[in-house]
Amino acid sequence: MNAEDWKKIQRMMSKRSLWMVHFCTGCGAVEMPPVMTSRYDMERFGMGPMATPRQADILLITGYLAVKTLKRVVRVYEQMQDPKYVIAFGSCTMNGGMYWDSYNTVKRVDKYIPVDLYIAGCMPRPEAIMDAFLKLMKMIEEGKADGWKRYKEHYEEYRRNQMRVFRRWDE
Amino acid sequence: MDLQTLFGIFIVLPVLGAFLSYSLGKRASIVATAFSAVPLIFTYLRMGDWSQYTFTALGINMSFELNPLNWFFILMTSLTSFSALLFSISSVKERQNGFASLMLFAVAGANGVLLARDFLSLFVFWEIMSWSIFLLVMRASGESARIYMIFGAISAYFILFGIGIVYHYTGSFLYSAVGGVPAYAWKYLLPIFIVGFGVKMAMMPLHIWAPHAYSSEQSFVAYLSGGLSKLGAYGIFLTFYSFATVGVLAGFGTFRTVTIPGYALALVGAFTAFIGTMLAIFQDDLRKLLAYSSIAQLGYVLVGFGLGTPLAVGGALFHAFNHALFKAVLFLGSAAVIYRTGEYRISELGGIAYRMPFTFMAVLISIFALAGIPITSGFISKWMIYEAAISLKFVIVTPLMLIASVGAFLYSFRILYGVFLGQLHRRHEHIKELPPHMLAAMYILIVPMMVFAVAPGLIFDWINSILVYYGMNGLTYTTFSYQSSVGGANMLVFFVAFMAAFMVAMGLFMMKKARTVDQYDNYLGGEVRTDVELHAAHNFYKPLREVWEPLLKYSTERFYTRVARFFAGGFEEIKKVYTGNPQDYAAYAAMAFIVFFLIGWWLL
Amino acid sequence: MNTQVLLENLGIRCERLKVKGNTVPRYMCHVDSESIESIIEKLKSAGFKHFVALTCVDWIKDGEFELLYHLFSYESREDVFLSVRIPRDAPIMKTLRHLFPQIETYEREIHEMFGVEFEGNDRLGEFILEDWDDMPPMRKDFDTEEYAKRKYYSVPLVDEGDGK
Amino acid sequence: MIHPVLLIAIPLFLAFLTPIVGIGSKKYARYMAPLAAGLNTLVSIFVLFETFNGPVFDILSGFSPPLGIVLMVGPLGALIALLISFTSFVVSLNCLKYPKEPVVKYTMLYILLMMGATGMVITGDLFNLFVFMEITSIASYGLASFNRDKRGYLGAIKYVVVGSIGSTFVLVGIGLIYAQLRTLNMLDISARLSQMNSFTAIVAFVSLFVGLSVEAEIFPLNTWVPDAYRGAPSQISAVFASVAAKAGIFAIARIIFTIFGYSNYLWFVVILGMLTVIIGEFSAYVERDLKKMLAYSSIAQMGMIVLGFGIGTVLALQGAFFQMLSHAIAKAVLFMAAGYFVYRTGTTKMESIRGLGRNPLIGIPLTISVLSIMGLPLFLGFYGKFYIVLAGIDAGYYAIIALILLASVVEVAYYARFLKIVFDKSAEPKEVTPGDYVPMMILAVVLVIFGVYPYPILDVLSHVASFLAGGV
Amino acid sequence: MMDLIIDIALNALYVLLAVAYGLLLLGIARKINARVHNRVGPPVYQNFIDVGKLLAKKTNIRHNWIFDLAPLFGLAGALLTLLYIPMGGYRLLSGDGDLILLLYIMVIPSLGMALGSGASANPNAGVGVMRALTLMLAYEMPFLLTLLSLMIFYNTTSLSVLLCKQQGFRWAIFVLPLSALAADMALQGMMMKKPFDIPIAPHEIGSGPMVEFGGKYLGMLMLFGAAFAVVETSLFVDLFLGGGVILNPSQYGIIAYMVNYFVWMLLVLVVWVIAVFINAVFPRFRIEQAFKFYWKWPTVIAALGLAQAYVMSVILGVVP
Repeated sequence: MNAEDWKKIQRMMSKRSLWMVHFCTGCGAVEMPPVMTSRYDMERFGMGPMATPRQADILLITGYLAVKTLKRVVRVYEQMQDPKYVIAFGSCTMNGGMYWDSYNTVKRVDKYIPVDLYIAGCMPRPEAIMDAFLKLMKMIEEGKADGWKRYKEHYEEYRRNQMRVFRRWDE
Repeated sequence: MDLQTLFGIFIVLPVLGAFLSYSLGKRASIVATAFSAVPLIFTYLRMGDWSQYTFTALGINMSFELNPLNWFFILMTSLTSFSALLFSISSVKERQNGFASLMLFAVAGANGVLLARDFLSLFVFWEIMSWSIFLLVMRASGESARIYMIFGAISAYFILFGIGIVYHYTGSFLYSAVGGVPAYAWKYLLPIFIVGFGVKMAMMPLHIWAPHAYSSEQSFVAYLSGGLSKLGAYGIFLTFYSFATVGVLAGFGTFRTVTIPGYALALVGAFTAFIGTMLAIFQDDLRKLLAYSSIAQLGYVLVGFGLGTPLAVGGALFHAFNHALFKAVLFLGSAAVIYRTGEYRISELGGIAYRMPFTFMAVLISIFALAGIPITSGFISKWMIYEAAISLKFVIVTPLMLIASVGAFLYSFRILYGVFLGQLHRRHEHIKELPPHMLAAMYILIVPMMVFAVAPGLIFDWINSILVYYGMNGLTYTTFSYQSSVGGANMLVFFVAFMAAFMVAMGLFMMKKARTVDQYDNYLGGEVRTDVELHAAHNFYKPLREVWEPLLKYSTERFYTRVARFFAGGFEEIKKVYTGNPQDYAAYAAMAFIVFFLIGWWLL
Repeated sequence: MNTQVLLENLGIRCERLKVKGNTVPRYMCHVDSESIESIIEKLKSAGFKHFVALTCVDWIKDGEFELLYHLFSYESREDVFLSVRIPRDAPIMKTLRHLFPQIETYEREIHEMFGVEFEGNDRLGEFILEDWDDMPPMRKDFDTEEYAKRKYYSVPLVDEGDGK
Repeated sequence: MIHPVLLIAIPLFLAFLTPIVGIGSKKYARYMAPLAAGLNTLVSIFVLFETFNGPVFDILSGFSPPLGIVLMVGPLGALIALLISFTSFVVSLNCLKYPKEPVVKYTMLYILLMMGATGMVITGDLFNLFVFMEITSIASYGLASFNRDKRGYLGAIKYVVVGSIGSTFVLVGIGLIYAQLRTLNMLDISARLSQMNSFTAIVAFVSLFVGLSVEAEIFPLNTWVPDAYRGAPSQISAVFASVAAKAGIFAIARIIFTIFGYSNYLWFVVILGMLTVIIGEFSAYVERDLKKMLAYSSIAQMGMIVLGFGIGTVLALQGAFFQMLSHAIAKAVLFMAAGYFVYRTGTTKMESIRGLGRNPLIGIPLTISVLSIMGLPLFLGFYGKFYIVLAGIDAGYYAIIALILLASVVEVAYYARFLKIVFDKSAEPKEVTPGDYVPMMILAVVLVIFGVYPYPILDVLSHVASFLAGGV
Repeated sequence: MMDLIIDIALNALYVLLAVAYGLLLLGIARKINARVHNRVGPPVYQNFIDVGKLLAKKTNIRHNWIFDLAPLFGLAGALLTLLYIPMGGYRLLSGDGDLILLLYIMVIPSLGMALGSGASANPNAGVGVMRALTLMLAYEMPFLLTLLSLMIFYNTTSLSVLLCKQQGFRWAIFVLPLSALAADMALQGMMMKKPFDIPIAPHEIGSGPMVEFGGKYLGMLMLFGAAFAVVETSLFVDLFLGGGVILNPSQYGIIAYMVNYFVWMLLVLVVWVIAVFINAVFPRFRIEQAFKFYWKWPTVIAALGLAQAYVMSVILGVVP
C-alpha cells in the first residue's frame, strides 16, 4: 500500500466519523435537534456532537457572529486538531443577513476563518443541513474539504483580517 | 560487635552530635546529617549481628539486645532520620542548630528504645524521644506541642504504670522476665501497654495529637511520621508477641483462632484506617491531610498485628517499613513545596509538577505506594494484610480496610492534582527544582520501595527471620512471588506483563508526533487565561463532604476539648479550697489536727 | 400610603400613565439630577424595593439624554418611572449603585452605549462591546451603516490563489 | 575535721555582721548573703564527705547527749544541707541583681532563713528543731512581706497565721514528749519511745506532724503558700520553695522515720501526699497568675515527696530525695525566671509574659527545668517521679498512683502551656543581663549533670535504708 | 521455549480479541441506544472507524510530559488488566495474581488518566476526576462487600480457582443471588453508565477528564474504554456466571476452548446489554445522589449477601 492508499483510508474514516462542536451563536441552533433526533438521525453517518474542540472535527457555526463571538470562534477553531472542517450556517454567516448594517456583526465568516461549506437559508431546514453534511462527506472523500490546509497556508492573511476587527488578541 | 561500639554508635554518637551541631549554628544540619549517617551505614554493614549486652548508665541497669526485629526497625528510623536531616540542610532556615541537635536527641532516643531489652531503658529512651519531639514541635507551634506533650505524657505514664505492674510481680525489668506476670494481671497490663504504645501510633481515638504535631516543620515530621511513629508499632509488636505469650492472649478467649485482644486491636485498627482516611479526604492543609493519612496507614499495621497470623504480622511489619519510606517521602515532598512556595494549603497551590518534576516523580511514586499500586512495594504489604483478614473470614475488619484503601485514592489524588497538577499560579511561575541533596534525600527512600516491589523476597527473608525469632511460622514465598492460603501473586510476571503492555501502548503512542501547547491553552468555551485562577482545588470533595456532613460534626478533638473544659471546671471548684481567708486557714489547721489525731488514735 | 400622595409630598410633579390593558398603576415623574438620589432613597424606604431597570434615551434634538429609573413596589404593586434629563454635551451623572447594587451593571451598559459618565462608579469600562473603536453606538448621531461598511465590508477576502 | 556547727555558726556570724558592714557600705552588705551561702556550701560538701563514714554528731555547750544540744548529721541530712546552701547561694546571686531596700535587713533575713533551714536539717534535738523552725519562719514572715505592697502583706499575714498555729503544735508536741521522757534528743526519744504512753505519743506525733506540715506544704496546711509565694519577691519565693519547704519535709521525714517509726501511719501519709499532689496540680492548671501557678505546682511537687515518704520503701525514699533535689533546683530556676519576667513586665499575669523566653539564655535553663519538673529523663527530675511511681505500684498503691499519674498529665498540660506562652512567636524577647541568666544556667547545668550522671547522689542515697530503719 | 512463545502469542491474541470485542460492544451500545430513541443509529462497527480516525489525526496536542501518561498508563493498564482476567475459561496470567492484585491493577489506567487530565490544567478535568473518584468510593462499597462474600464463600481470592469451583453450572449467581444483584448495580457505576455518568457529563463539564484529549490521545483512551468494557463485564461473568466455562477443556480439548469462548462472549454481551438498557432509559444522578444511593440500597443488599455467604461458609460449613 502506498501513501495515497493510506490517505484514502484515512479520508474514508474521517468521513464516516465526523464529530462536531457546534458554536450556537444565533437562532440556527434550534434546527440542530431535529437533525440529531429520530426524524433525521445524523448518527447514522457516524456524526455526533462533542463537548470540546479538542475532540471534534467539524466546527458548526449556527448563526451571526458578533465581533466578540468571532474572537471565541477563532480560538475554538485554532484549538481543534487537523483535519478540521467548518460549516457556516444560515444567511447571517454569509453576508450578515438581517444584520447587514449592524455595527457589531461580522458579515462574511470566510474572511476570518476558512469555511468549507455554507448552508443557505434563514433558517435552513434540517433537510438542507443533512444535505450539507453529506456534501461535506463527499468533499472529504475527494479531498476538497481542505479549509484547515488553507488556514495554515494563508495564516498571515487570515490573521490580518481578524485583527482588522479585533483590537487585541491575547486577553 | 562489643558493647561500647553499640552504645557509642547508636546513642552516644547522636548525643555528641547534638551538642556539636548546636554549637555550629548555620551548618548544624550538615554535621547532624553526618552523625546520623554513621548509624545508618553501620546498620547496613552489620545487619544480622545478634547479641545481648548489659551495662549501667543514667543510674540504671540497661540491657541491650540486637535481634532481627530491632535491626529491622532501626533500619527504618535510621533511613528516615538520615534523609530528614539531609533535607533539612536547606529547608530549615530558622535556628537550624536547635533543630539539628533536637533531631539527634530524638535519634538517640529512638535507637535506645529499639535496642532496649529491659523496661527501664525502654522508658528512659522513650521519654528522651518524647521531649525532643515536644521541643521540635514547639518550634512551629506551642499549642501543637502542648497537645502532643499531653498525649505523650499519657502514653509514657501508661507505659510506666505497666512497667510498675511488671516490676511488682516479677521484681525485674527485663523483657524476658515478663513471663512471670500472672495471667490475671494481664487483664490490666495488656490494655495499658496497648494504649501506651498506641498513642505513638496515633491509634483512634488517641490520634488527635497527630494532625497538630504533623503540622510543624515538615522535614522533621518526615522523621516523626516515618520513623518515630513506628516505635509504637514496635511496642505493640513486643507487647503481643514477646511479652504476652500465646497462652496469655488465648486466655482472654478466642474468636475463630484469633485471640480476643488481637481481634479488638484489629477492629480498632480497621476503624482507625477507615476514619483516618475519611478525614484525610477533606483536609485542605497538605500537612494535616498527610497526618490523617498517616493515622490511617498505621491502622493497617494495627490490623496486621491484631490478626496475628504469620501472614498478617509479616504484612504489618512490611507495611510499617513501607509506610516509613513513603510517608517520609511525602512529608519531604510537602516540605519541598513549602520550602519553594511557602504555602501549604492545597487550594492555593497547583501546577508545581511543571516546575519541580523530580520532586513530583518522587511524590508520585510514594503516592503509588500509599495507594497500593502494585508497581511499588506498598501493594504487597497491603495485600498480605487483606489476605490474612480474608482467609480468616472477618467480615467487619476486611471491608473497612478495603474501603479505606479506596478512600486513599481520593486523598492521594487531592495531593497530586491540588498541589502538583492543574494550573500553575502566576505567583509560582518562577519557582525552581530542589537542589540535588534534597532530591537525594527523597530518592534514597524511593529505591527500596521499587526494589522490594519487584523482588519482595529480599525483604521477606528478613521478615521471616523476625517471625521465626518470635516463634511464629514462616511465610510462603520465593524471591519474586508470595502466597497466602487463599491466593498469591508473582511480581516478576506482573512486571514483565506491565512492561510488555507498556511497550505496546508506547508503540501505538509513538506512531504520531504531538505538538506541545502552553498549559493555559485550554478549552474554556473560547475564553483565554484571565486573572481569575481556574485551579479547581478549593473544597475539592465538596459533594462528598455534603453527604458526610451529618457525621463530620462529631469530632474526637471537640470531645476532648469538652472533657478538658469539664475537668477545668472541676479544678476551679477544687481550687476554691484556697479561699484566701486566714480564718478559714486557721480552721483548716484545727480540723487537720483533729482528723490526723483521730486517724492516729484509730491506728493505735 | 397612596403613591401619588407620597410623590406629591416629596414635591414631585407626577402623572399617571394610561396604559391599555394594564392594571398596574404607573407614574411618570420628572426630576432633576440633583434630587434623584434622595428621591430614590425615600421611595426605597417607602416600599419601592425593586429596582427594575435604568434606561437611556437619546433626545438628540433637545440635546439631552434622558435617564429613566424604573422602580417597583411589591406592597402597593405600582411602578414609578423617574426621568432625569442631562445635557448631551456633558453627560455626567452621579452613580446610584450604593442604593441598589444592580444599578452598576446598567450604568456600565449606558456608559458603553451612550457615553454617559457615572461619577463614582469605578467599573465603567469595556463591558459588552469588545474592542470598540468608535463613538458610543447607541447615540443617534452614530451612523451604523457607514460604520459597518467601513469596518466589515472593507475587509478583503483572503486570496487563496487557487481559483476558489 | 569540719564541724557541722560551722553550718550554723558562719551564717549566724555573718548575719549579725551584716548591719555592721551595712553601716560602712550598703553595697558590700549585699555581698554578705552569697558569701555566707557560699561558705556554707563548701562546709556542707566537706560534711557530706565526712558523713559517708557514719553519722556525724557535734555536741555543743559541753553537755553530752542526751542532755546537751546536739547536731546530728547523716549523709541524707548533709545532702539536704548542701542543697539548701547551694540553692541559697545561687539564688542570692540573683538577688544581687534585684536588691530590695533596705538591703541590710533583706540580706540579714535571707542569711537567717538559710541558717534556720540548715539548722532544721542538721539538728539532732527536738527543741533545737523548734528554735530553728522559728528562725526560719520569722525570717520568712519578714521576707514574704518585703515587697511592702498589699499582696506582700496579705501573703505574709496568712503565712503568719498558719505558721504560728503550726509552731504552737510543734511546741505542744515537744512539750508532751519532754513531759513523758525528759529528753529532747531524737535518737534518745526513738530508743525510749516504748516507755511513752502510746496515746500521748500519738498526740505528740500528730502535733509535730501538723506543725511541721506548715513548712512542708502538706495539705491542708499549705493554704498560705499561693498568696505568700505571690506576694514575696520572686527570689524569696524561690528560696521558700527550695529551702524552707525542703527543711520542713526533711524534718517530717525524721519525725516519722527517725523518732517515731510509725509504719502503720504511713498509708495515711500516702493519702495526704496524694491529696496534696492532686489539689496542687489541679489548682495550678486553672491558675492564670504565673507565680501562683508555680506555687501550686510547688505544692504538688511537695506532695510527691510526701507520697514518696509515705510509701516508705527504699526505692520510694530514694525517689523522694531525688524529688527534693530536683524540685528545689528546678523550682528555683522557674522562680528566678518569674522574677525576670515580673521585672520586665511589671505584672505576674500569665498572658503578659508572651515571648519572653525566646532569648536562649533564658529559654534554655527554663526549658530544662520545666522538662525536669515534668520528670523527663536526662534531667534530675526524672528519677524522683520514676522511682516514686515504681515504688508506689510495687507497694500496691495502684489507684493512688493512677491518680498521681493523672495529675502528672495535668501538670504536663499546664507546664506545656507555660512554655507555649513563654516561647510565643508573636512577641519579641527582651534583653537579659548576666545577673538574670547566670544563676539559672548554673542550676540548669546541675540538673543536666546529675540527670545524666546521678551516681554521686545515688551513693549518698544508698544510706536511705539505714535512715528508713531509724538511723539518721 | 516453544510453549512459552505459543503462550505469549495466545495471550496477545486473546487481548487483541478482547479489545476488538470491546469496541464492538461499544458499537452495540450505541446501536441499542439509537433504537431505544427510535433512531437508526450508527453501524455496530462505528467505533472501529472512530478509533481509526482519531489515531490518524494530523495534529495531536499535548500540554506536557505528564499529559502523555494518560494514554500510556491508560492503554498499558487496560491491556495488563485484560491479561489478569480469565476470558472464556482461558486463564492467561490470572494464576499469577489474584483478585486483590486485579483490583489494584484496575486502578492503574484510571490513575494514569487522572494524572494526564489533571496535567492539562483544565478545571473541568479536575472536577471530572473528583466526581469519578467520589463515584468510585460510592460503588466500591457494595462491590467490595460482594467480592468479600465470594472470597469468603469460596475461600479463595484467586479468579482461576473461583472459575474452577463454579464449573458444572454451579454458578455463584445461583448460590449468592443477592451479591450478584449488588454487583450488577455496582457494575453500572463502574462502567459509568447512566444514571452514574456524571463524571463524564459532556454538557456540564465538557466531558470531564477527557476535556483536553484529542487525536491519538483520545483514540488510545477509547481503546482503554473498550478494553475496560470487556474487563468489567467479564469480571462479573467470571465472578458470578462461572466465566462462561461450560465444557471441560481437559475432556474436549480445543473445541471446549472455542465453545467456552463463545459462551463467554455471549454472557458478556448479556451483562453489557442489561447495563446499556438501563443506561438508555435513565436520567443522570448528581454525584451526591449517586453516593447516597450506592451507600444505601446496593450496600444493604451486598451486606445481606455477605451475611448469607458468612452463614453458609462459617456457620453451616458449606464447602463449594
